[in-house]
Amino acid sequence: MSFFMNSSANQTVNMQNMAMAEQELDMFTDLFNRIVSSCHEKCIPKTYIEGDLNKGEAVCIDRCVAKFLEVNKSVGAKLQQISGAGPNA
Amino acid sequence: MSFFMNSSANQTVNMQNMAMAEQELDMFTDLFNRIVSSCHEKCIPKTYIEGDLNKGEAVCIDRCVAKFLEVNKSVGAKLQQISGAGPNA
Amino acid sequence: MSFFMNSSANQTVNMQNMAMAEQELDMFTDLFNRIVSSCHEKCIPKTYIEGDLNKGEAVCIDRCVAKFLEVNKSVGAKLQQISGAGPNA
Amino acid sequence: MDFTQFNDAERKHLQRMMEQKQMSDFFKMYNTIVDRCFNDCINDFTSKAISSKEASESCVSKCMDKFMKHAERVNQRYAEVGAEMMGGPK
Amino acid sequence: MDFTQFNDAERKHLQRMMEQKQMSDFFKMYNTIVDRCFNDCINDFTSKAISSKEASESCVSKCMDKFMKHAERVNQRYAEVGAEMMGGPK
Amino acid sequence: MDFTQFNDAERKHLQRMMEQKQMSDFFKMYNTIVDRCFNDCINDFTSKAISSKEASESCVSKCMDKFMKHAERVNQRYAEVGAEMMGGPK
Repeated sequence: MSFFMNSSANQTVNMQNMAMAEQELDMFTDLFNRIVSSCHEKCIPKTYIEGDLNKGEAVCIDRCVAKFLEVNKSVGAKLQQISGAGPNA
Repeated sequence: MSFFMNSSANQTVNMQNMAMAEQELDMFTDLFNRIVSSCHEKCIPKTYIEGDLNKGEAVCIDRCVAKFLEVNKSVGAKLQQISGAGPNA
Repeated sequence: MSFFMNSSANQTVNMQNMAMAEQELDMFTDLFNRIVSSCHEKCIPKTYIEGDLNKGEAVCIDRCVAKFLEVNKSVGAKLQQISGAGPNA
Repeated sequence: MDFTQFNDAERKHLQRMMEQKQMSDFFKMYNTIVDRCFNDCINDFTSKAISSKEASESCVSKCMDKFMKHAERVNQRYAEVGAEMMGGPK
Repeated sequence: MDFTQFNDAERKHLQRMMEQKQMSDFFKMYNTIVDRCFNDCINDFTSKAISSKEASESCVSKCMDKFMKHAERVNQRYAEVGAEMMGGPK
Repeated sequence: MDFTQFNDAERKHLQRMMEQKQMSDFFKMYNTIVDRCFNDCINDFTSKAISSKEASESCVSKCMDKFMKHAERVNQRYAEVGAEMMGGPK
């Protein structure tokens, strides 16, 4: 029921895998949006004196993204340790 | 158009009811996530001295959930009173 | 593949256009929800002395919506200028 | 959105879609009100008995009334200003 | 939700849907924990070397543990109080 | 995501899905910028005439420029660090 034949290629499309791939993709998009939002909060002052990123902001963003992904990694490791089946991050 | 026959059981699946059930389910999930977020904000200090919930936090969470659901109930009652057709909460 | 015949009217439904229309609709709903939230934050004090909007709040809301949509307009203009293909807002 | 670009079948399709979204939009607004009024009105978790029950209920009740009037007003302005700004006369 | 209103085929349909949502709910909760613990624990971006790495890791680790216990407890109360409040005995 | 696990038909399916998501992601980012720059720049609702129109427009304009450069930089780092961290060499 969750398989169908692709007429052009005669290959089956596993709809369940497609749904899982879509959810994984959505998770990465959600993660990206959260990083954009959190690092904007942490690194960009709300007084907009110039439209460009200055040196300090740029450096802050780089570290912020790296640290966010590190937290992501340790949470992932712990969740996998607990549940035995976390996302493969 | 929004009905189809289930081959195994010869029962019709009312797709419109399925869509409504899905929306109701999504609403309860959204409600749960909001309670988790709001009660974390209200009950858990941002200084993480220990990984366990202490007595005070646990009690706060219990009351927080109860009070959140009470607010949910009174809003629901009022909405039903106004619109005559709120969600069955 | 993304077209199908509508049995009643013998008209084709372009599913890709339908998906785009749905996304556009979702965008306007999201925009509306953000205005409700932002203008509530800016115009409604958290001390609820009365259930009605007073004059000051009402005026604030009117200006808030207008200014929000103006920001929406200038961001849209700039995005279109940059990408050459922003949303038609 | 400019509906004149769609044929009858497509318009019917879109209308069904919008009807379905209406309910989920209602649910979302409902949860938003609960969330907002809980967070603005309920800040005392020291007692189980909702000691100041009347007070908090009254706050919740006013908060809810005000939120709905607020959203209603935003909706009016959104329709007016939005129509003027985005669509404009053709 | 009252499942007695649905026939077998519909229940099967709903169950499949709920299984699929479980994974996306898990993903969402996972990102929520990361977001929350990052924002509560990581506030120093002056050095590239995570100078206070141990300290921040320890904060993140405790934050994560606490969040999960928190969500678990909310889930228990939500089930209890919610059942009592919304459904009630039939 | 490891695309080698999918066959051609599936890859085509996923690509179509990603193309469709691109537009909704764009819309979401667009609304996020408007929301952020409105909230950071517009705080005066005492006059109807946008008295400080030039000033606020300039703030909105800079806010928008900066946000896009910010998101672009996050995107670069996300791709680099993420690839390094999550995928790693096989």
